Amino acid sequence: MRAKSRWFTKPSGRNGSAVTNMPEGLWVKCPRCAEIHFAKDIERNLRICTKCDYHYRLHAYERIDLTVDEGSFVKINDDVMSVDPLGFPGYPEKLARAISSTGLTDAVVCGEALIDGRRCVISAADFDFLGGSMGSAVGERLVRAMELSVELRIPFVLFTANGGGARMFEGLYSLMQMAKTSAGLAKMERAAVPYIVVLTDPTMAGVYASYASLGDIILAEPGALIGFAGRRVGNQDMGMKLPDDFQSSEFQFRCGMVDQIVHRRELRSTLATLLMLLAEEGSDVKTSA
Amino acid sequence: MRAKSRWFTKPSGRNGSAVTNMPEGLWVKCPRCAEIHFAKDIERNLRICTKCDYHYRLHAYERIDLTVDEGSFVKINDDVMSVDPLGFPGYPEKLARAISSTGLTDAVVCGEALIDGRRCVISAADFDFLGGSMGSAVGERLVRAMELSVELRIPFVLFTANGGGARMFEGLYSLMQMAKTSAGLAKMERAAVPYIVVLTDPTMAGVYASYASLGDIILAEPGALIGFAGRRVGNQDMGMKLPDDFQSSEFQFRCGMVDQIVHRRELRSTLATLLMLLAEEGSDVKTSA
Amino acid sequence: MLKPLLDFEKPIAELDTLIEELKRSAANDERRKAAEHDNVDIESEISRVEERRDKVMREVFANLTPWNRVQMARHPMRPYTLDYINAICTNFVELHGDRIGADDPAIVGGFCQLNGQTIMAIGHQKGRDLKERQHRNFGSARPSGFRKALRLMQLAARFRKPIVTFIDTPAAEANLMAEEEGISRAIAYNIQQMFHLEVPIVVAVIGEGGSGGALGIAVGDRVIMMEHSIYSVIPPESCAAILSEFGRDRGRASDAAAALKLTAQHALQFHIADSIVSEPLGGAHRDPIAAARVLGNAIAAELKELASVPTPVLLDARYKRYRSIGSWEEIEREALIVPVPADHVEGPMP
Amino acid sequence: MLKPLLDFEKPIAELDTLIEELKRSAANDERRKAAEHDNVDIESEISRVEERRDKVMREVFANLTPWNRVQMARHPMRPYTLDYINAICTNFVELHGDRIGADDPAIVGGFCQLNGQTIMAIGHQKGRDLKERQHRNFGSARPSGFRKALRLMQLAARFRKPIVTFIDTPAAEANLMAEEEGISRAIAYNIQQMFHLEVPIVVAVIGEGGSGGALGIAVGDRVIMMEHSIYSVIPPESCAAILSEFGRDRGRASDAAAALKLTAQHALQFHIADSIVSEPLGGAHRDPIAAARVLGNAIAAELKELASVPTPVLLDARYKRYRSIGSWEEIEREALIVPVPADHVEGPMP
Ligand SMILES: [Zn+2]
Ligand SMILES: [Zn+2]
Repeated sequence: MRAKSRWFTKPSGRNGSAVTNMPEGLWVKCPRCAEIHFAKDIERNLRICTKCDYHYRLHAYERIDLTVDEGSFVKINDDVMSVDPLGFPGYPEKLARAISSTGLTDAVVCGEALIDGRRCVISAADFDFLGGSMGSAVGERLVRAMELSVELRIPFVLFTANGGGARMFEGLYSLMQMAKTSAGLAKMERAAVPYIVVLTDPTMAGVYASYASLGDIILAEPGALIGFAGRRVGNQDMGMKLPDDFQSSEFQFRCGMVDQIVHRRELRSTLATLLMLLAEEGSDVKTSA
Repeated sequence: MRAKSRWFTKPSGRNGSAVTNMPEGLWVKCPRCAEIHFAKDIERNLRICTKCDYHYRLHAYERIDLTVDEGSFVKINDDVMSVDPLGFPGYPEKLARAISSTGLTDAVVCGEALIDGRRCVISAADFDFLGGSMGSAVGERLVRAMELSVELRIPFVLFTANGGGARMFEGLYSLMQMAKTSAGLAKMERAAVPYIVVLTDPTMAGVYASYASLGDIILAEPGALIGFAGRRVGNQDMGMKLPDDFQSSEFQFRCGMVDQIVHRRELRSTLATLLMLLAEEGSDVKTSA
Repeated sequence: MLKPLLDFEKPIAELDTLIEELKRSAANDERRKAAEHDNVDIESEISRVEERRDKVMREVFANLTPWNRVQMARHPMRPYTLDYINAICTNFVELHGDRIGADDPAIVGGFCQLNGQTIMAIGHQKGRDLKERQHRNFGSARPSGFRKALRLMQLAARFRKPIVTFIDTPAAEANLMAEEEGISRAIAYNIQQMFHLEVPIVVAVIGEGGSGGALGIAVGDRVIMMEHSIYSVIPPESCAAILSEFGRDRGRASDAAAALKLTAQHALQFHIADSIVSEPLGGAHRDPIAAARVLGNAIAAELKELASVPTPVLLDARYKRYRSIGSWEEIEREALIVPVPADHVEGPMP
Repeated sequence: MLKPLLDFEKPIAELDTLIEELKRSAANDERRKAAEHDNVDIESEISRVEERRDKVMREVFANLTPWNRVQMARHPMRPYTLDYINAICTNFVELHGDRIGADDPAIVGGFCQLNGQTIMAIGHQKGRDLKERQHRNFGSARPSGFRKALRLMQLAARFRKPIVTFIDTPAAEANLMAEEEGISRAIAYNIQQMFHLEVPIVVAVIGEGGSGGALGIAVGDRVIMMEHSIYSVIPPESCAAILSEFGRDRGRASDAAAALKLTAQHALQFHIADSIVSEPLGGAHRDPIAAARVLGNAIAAELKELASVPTPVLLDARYKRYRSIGSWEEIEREALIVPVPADHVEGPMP
């Protein structure tokens, strides 16, 4: 098999995104409350169920569009591409499929942008790209983003949605991305440049056990799945009843791992306030968008 | 009332201590197992019950005698004396009584000494002096000891037995000794001079919530009472069953607050090993006693 | 709903009620006309009663006992940490969690702005109604509360934002779980680590400064106390219950309160507090907005002064400040006599 | 008691048994005489069988599959962390507790001496018998274990003592309590903070390097792997159970083990391990003392080399070491084609 398709589609979103995640068809059934809605209504409501407040997953570019000032996003690190270092059965095919179906070059999109006039480095993961899993390319992209944050002394805002954790097709290389990204964050910590994480559905395993847990400030969208090991693993090993909200944002908040659960509607303004509050003395000048 | 007595008795112990805590009479009844022993047998056994291993409380100088190389102890800070800053009812009388009954000038004794040939600053509290409680004089003595440790770059070894916590007769002054001693330990931390705590029976309240909890290494004698609030307070507030070993050394060990529970017989050699291990590179030369 | 009142507030409250009635009359056309008919001038009657009320208030508050101060510090209508933060600060973003296993509602904290400058505000939080009081554990922090506070303080220090803490707690939590999770260590570690924080710290005691539970977030470069706040090594009730001097009787808490010298005025005298913030006549709860304004200005003034201090000087001064607290004397061996203060000496001096 | 054996060890064990019997005969006068009578030379017979045994052993161990390596790494007779510490080090003083609420027996640590130099030794600890295995939670650390490890590492760094960690865990604990106490955060925070430790860190993978549970104490300046140790992002059983490529069948763990390239030899090839320590023929458990001696020398040699590196250089090198790990390529926009490696391309290249 040799993929012939080019995997970048024509930009159509505000910030050059490909709109891909709109539920197909006129109707959409809420996965939580089972209500049937007009797809357009959900779309207009920031992809939140108008009945039960369920937050649909967003694609990386949708996330960026919702967050940054219009036209301010400048993509970086997008040419860092995954390879198949282990010759892992099926990985090249999976990679090719993910690239052509999502229009992305890997599971995270990084860039520079303004949020309410304040500069930041931003990154968003896309669950549809191999579960948002972290391979070598993701690690390299994120560390470059961190290094840019340090160089420019502007905060790094990161949206997770890396349900897949470490990308096992890259074996030990993918495990080591936990150390690699954490190294980048140690550098940010020493440089005292803020790192804000927004945990979104789903964030698990090697990603949650590395950069997703290391935010100076950690926000979470309501009802997101966030945890270490898959629910089944937990159940199996414990032989005990799990709380209903096990591994949800609310569970993690209760356990002291999350600063605030923020409704999607408030997310942009909360981030803007935090960027304002964390601005360095004397540098708190808004850039006009 | 005006006390006329001088409160220092003629030194008689190895390091100039007054032997005061030997149970009166020929026989002694173990407070834990109720066994009747020859007082001499208990004395010979480092004040440990020969039947149930109960560790009797030691006076400050007994503790020092058991710990340091013979003749190596040089007392410091002994002239720092408590006053009655608040005019607290009964305090001057209590102080006078403590001084004359213990032969000590306040609840902690500090000095420089050798343990197995290695220099250290050492301090031991005496429960019989107002419950070993921490007033301004205790705070001042301890901070001077810490500052000496930093100046000489030699470890500070501290034995607690401050059951009384902060000395309430000195009001806010005594509370602030928690901050004062912790300030001294912050200085030691920055200077990277080791601070070894040995928790002995009893160690409670304001003492446990300040310098007693801040050891780089924390040892405890078996079966000591160690905790924050008095057992009655705990019971009252909770209306729940307390574990049998609540606020014991073993309880605190289980809760991760203690590095090792060390039998009195092993204490000196454990401290010697730790001083050897923690010696600074190039300075690990034993001083002959 | 009736507002909770202290005994010595009752005469004041009665006059308050009368004033309110008069004002209602003044606003009611019919009654107003009836009064005019009777040649009664409601406006001057109001002024007269208000003057009397203020006179009574001045008298009552000029003669508060230490125990009354304790009652004031614990007043159920007294403004709490979040009341002050909301009144003084803007853009407060509360941050939660100790990153270890819990979020303790008895301590709150977050970034916000004071006079346009970002600060980290942290404080004990009591609850107003029964439900919130239980939720906040009556302002008694658990180990996780102290750990959250330290996390936030270290975060602030890294980003070079000054820290303001609000002190208002009866004591730290002391139950089995608190002991298991190391309440003593949590407090001790906070106190120690606060000496390393490379930003100015201003401590405002707004209500109860309850022993170690207070001190766990109260090491600062400046300590401000509200006029009717207290700071004590032990609750007076417990002190009275322990000591034979007070008959081991909790009921004699007022005697213990006097002996403990726990008022803001004493703390100032002991050089443990740097300044006292005057409260509106009758206490902060009679005019929370005014109280907050004065406190806010006091904090801002201290922060402004501290901002220009170089970090090593700041940390050195913080060390020296606490290192020097205490009252003791150094006595030559030869002069060793029991140090009994003059007013406790019986009989003539030699 | 029969020692536990892997399948491929059985032919070796049979010969071992034969050798032992022969040796017993040699030591038994009667049997010895009987053998002499039959013109059998027991000594040469022993040598002959030993040679055969060693030949079989060499053959078996020259042909270990990746799955066999996994089995070796998990071998129930394999030396564990405390076995190595006791064999390599002197004056070990174990230190306990996370100062937060627990002491996790699945991670051990303490100061000790290696070649007369004080080090901080830390490692996962499995249990030998059923009771100890449960006590040690099979070497699966809880959050408190990672927090204890970090406390000890920071203590060592303050006193400028180098750190040696021993890696041997199937994975971190993943049950409800671990999740409640923030297992993810504990691992992540350890990894991040290890980049700040201003002393040399040598990591020795002695058995199972099980994903995040291993990495939580495995950021180092040098990574040494024992010959039969493994290091993997996921247990091969779980990998097989998840992927359709392996029929979602845990039974095909050996295929997954091969695909994951999890052996020490692969880690060396990927530049994730720096060196491999040879084990005695047949594995470390056949001669634990010899295995420990070689490992101890390897660690000491690395420590000696690192001792002369100035701290900023050390930390910078540590950063660069991990920052550079990964296999990816940077592609010009124009050249964007799916990066399929040569051996997966079907049909002729264009
Ligand atoms: Zn819904
Ligand atoms: Zn006994």
